[in-house]
Amino acid sequence: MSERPTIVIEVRRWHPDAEQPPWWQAFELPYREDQSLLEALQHIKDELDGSLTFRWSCRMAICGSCGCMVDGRPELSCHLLMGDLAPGPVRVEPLAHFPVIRDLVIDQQDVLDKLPVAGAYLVPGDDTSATEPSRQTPAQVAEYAQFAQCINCLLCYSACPQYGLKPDFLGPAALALMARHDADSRDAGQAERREARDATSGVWDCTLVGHCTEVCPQGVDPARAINRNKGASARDYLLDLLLPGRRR
Amino acid sequence: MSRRLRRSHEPPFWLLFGAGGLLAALILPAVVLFTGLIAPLSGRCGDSGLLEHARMLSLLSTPIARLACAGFIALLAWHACHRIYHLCHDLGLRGGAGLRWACYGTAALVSVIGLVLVMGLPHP
Amino acid sequence: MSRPRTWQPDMRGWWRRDPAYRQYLLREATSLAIGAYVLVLLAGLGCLLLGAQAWAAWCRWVLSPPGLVLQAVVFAAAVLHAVSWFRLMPLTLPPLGPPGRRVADRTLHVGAWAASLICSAGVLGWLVWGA
Amino acid sequence: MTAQRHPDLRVIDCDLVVIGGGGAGLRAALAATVADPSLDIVLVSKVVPMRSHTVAAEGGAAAVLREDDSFEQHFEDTVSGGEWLCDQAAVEAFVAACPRELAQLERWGCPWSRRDDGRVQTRFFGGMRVQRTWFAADRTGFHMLHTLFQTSLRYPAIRRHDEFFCTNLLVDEHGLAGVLGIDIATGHPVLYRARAAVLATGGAGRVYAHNTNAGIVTGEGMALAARHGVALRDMEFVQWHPTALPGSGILITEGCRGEGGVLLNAEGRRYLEDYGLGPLEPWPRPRAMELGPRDRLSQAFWHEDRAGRTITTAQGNAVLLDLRHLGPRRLAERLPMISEVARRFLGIDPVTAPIPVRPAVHYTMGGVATDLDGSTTLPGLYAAGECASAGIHGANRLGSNSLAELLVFGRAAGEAAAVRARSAPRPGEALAAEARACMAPWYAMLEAAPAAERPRVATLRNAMHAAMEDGVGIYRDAEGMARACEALAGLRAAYRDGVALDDRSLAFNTEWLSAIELGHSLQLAEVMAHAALARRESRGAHQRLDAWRARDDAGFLVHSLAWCAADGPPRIEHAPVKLTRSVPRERVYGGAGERVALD
Ligand SMILES: Cc1cc2nc3c(=O)[nH]c(=O)nc-3n(C[C@H](O)[C@H](O)[C@H](O)COP(=O)(O)OP(=O)(O)OC[C@H]3O[C@@H](n4cnc5c(N)ncnc54)[C@H](O)[C@@H]3O)c2cc1C
Ligand code: SF4
Ligand code: F3S
Ligand code: FES
Repeated sequence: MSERPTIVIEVRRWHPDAEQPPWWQAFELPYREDQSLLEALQHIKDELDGSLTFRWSCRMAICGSCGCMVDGRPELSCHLLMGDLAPGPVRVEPLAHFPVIRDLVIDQQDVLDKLPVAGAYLVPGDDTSATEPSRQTPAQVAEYAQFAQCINCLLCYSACPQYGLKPDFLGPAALALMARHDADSRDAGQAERREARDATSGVWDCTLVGHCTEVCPQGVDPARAINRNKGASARDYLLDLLLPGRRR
Repeated sequence: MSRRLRRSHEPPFWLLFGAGGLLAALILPAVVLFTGLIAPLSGRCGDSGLLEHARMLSLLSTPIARLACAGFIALLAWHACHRIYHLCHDLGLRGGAGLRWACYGTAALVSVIGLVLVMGLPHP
Repeated sequence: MSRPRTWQPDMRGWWRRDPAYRQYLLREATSLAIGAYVLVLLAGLGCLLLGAQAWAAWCRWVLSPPGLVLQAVVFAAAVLHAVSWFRLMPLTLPPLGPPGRRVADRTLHVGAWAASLICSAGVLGWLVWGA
Repeated sequence: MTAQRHPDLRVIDCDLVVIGGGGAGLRAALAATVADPSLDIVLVSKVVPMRSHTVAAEGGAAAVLREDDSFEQHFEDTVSGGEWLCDQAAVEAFVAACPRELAQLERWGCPWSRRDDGRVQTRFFGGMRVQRTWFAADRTGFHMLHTLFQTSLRYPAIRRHDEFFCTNLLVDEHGLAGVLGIDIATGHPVLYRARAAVLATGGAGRVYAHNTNAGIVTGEGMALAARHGVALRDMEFVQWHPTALPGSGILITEGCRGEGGVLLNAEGRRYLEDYGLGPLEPWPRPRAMELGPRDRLSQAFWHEDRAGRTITTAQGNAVLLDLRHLGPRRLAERLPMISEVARRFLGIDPVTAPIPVRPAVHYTMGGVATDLDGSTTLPGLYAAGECASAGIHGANRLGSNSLAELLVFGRAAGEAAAVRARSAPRPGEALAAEARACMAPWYAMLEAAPAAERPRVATLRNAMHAAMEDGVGIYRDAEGMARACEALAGLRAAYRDGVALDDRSLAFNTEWLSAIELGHSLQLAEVMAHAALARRESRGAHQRLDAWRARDDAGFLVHSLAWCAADGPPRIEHAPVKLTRSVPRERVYGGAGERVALD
């Protein structure tokens, strides 16, 4: 046990009962190369300080719970290996741009509320009472498959300065899910999603910073999803202008 | 959860920005290369070589060339002003509607002036 | 549910957080140089209209050290702009080609640079041999 | 930081509470609101729904689809896979409902993998004789859960309370009357008064050290029901998945073997041949070799390990899962996540090297005993999903039957609960007082003075893990199980004396919540150990090494039922299994299995 090398992890902490701004706390602990950062945080909680608070669940990069800023970059803590972070020190903070509930736990309600606004669901088109699956070719699946991999981990929201500057912005993941459903051959909800797409807080708050796509652990490419939709939104804007009465 | 969704009026500006950006990416380096390097090497200070007054006027003698020149200037202006507007926002400058008018007003002004100037050019 | 008490982050100095942000701001800042160059061109047009003397004055300024420095900056900005513009362009286009055989980003990229080369050559040709 | 005075109870009235936002809970809520749009439904979950454990399921969901398949065959595979401990009427209803449910999910947007002509693609799974498993690459659970979650956004009648930790069920003379718990963000108590509740809280795999389960799979839902005299059924049957990563326990899906992956021991031999699953050829062949059922494969590993034919890794012994012959294209198309997991967590590229794997606890076959409509013996309480025992898995669940079960029984429970929620009388005012009393012990945990000699949560949890791994493992004997029972009784006593908490504040106190979880987990672990000790035979996932190595249909073709006491050990009884058309016979796989099937 004691033979293992140690590393310092600095965590930014905050508690609503403490009448003070966030503070840093350093923990020194033994680690293994193939241990994830999440496991190191669990070690701190189990052995050193039970009050350290963070979310986690699947520990395999699929549930999207464990996002935090690691050395200034949004990451899934279960997806980083200590071997890659050594020799440290590692700085861990709550995801940027979100209100902090406590320590590494952020308030994600805003994004959850935005999902229905962005129409992040399929609107079944034809006969909904059918008991047979409809058909969709692999090529049709490929049209939206990339955008459908979003685990709602919110890393992209922490990467997007426009979300930080303009909290109304629907944001990368919600808009990627909008594009995911628009591109699904089974969907009939494009018209419903137009209002959100065309809004200022829809695609137009994005200035193509592109960092969302860089940090996404699932390769979703929200920057593409959003900016593709700008063209469509602009087209509809002009058509509405030229053909009054086309809309509403 | 009450979320106001206001329709954005950015599309026309974004289209102009995009057109200007594309134009700039395609030919701006070449144009700067001309005014800043090729022309100076071609002769002395404007009274001879590629930048001769009469030559310039003859280059811009056809309506197409004039329109292209005015369009180039206008689109670049829209491109630049749109970005500058957003840059101000990004840097935390809260100009509100005033900033918007200043930025896009400048672009419009530059476009109009450019157009008036090329149209007024004398024929060689 | 009642919302918990939270600590609100702020955005002061956000660009310090990541090199990617500084690259983004640099890309956006190319517009300042492009804007300045637009003004230079506009002034040139005006001088051209005013006559040979005014035009000569404009030419002198363009070829003076400050004029050349400015154009060097504009050239660098224009190249940076072109690089970032073409890199991001595929993200802004609707999917091209039939489903299942979409045009790859690489193809678009190469195509854009080829177009840029052809257009640049055309413009330069016109400027040099056009009259 | 110490707790403020006892925060005030918030009381909220609604018609139906669904506890759990995993596949089963979401499906139940959707079914209830579709059946009766006027119902006020509250969906509570200790994590945001898409963080639920269903998200981690990889391989797929079973339903008859192909022409060469039939309900009869799905039924047969399931019943023999569960070694005849399945309730056959439940299995019949289940297999008949699966295709409709998976098709419904398709209509809601689930991106199933497709054949070139646009029809849904299926793959082989262990113990299934035809390609019956629908899949969405190797992220089936993820896509199913997100489809259900996104669909739920279309129904505003489903009010969500995410990050609500349920601590108690409240009961009055009519039956279930309320769901009580903690709003995690603030630490404040909340009571939902309702006439019906659907329990969909998932399994209990985290009572073991080495498991494939997410951190939230601590099983308290089952314990909550058990406290009100609802029986827990067949809890001794715990499934070990044969292919998990050593150390972390991260799952390498059975879909790998469904696609043609093979298992090799340290000598490079496909050792399953030596365990009645051969012969090797032809390959791949359903219900044989690597496509045998999970219990058999995990047991084979145990023997290989005993015989020293496993390889040693830093994290324990392992065998090798070889996917190299599938080639890079098929791996990228069918098993992308697994390839990424192997690269990320092991630094191994499955295209060029085999993956070391070993068994880990994966699934809780037992659970709250329910009827076909999810109803339990407590009026108003329904259960579905992994926390329930509807009777379809018997002594060993077949891979891909669980995801289908979430939908089939989640829906049934939701519909039945909707009827009850409309018809039953409203709970009375007295409930709030009872709720306050029920909350008191939880808040007392925060107030208790710190005592140096008290154990930490992690210490007790580790001790529980050790007891279960040691005494109630893949193979069991009376001595080991008795040892586990005793150890667990001791741990429960220590827990009652109090655990040491560093954190005594209210806001998002996860240490406190894991202490509450631990109390429930300990109780479930004890139930598993006692139920195992009481089953004096070997069947499916319950294999003994002592005098009861054989299956005993005369004595033990019975369900075990555990009744929990607040403090002491559970009372174990046995009740008959409902057979309809399949007569118990020898359970054989591989070549021998095919001969039997032909008869
Ligand atoms: C790695 C892995 C892969 C798998 N792959 C497959 C597969 O390919 N095919 C297959 O058929 N099956 C598979 N399974 C099994 C299957 O995924 C699970 O059985 C199933 O997802 C369980 O779903 P559930 O809805 O019952 O519970 P879960 O998805 O676990 O959800 C439980 C819900 O209950 C909530 N909850 C729990 N306790 C409380 C509480 N106290 N208060 C409030 N809320 C609470 C949780 O927040 C959560 O929302 C797999 C399992 C694992 C571990
Ligand atoms: S788009 Fe990517 S980064 Fe953003 S929430 Fe989805 S998975 Fe996470
Ligand atoms: S980072 Fe933000 S600005 Fe747009 S491209 Fe991504 S959403
Ligand atoms: S714990 Fe689930 S994504 Fe990290």
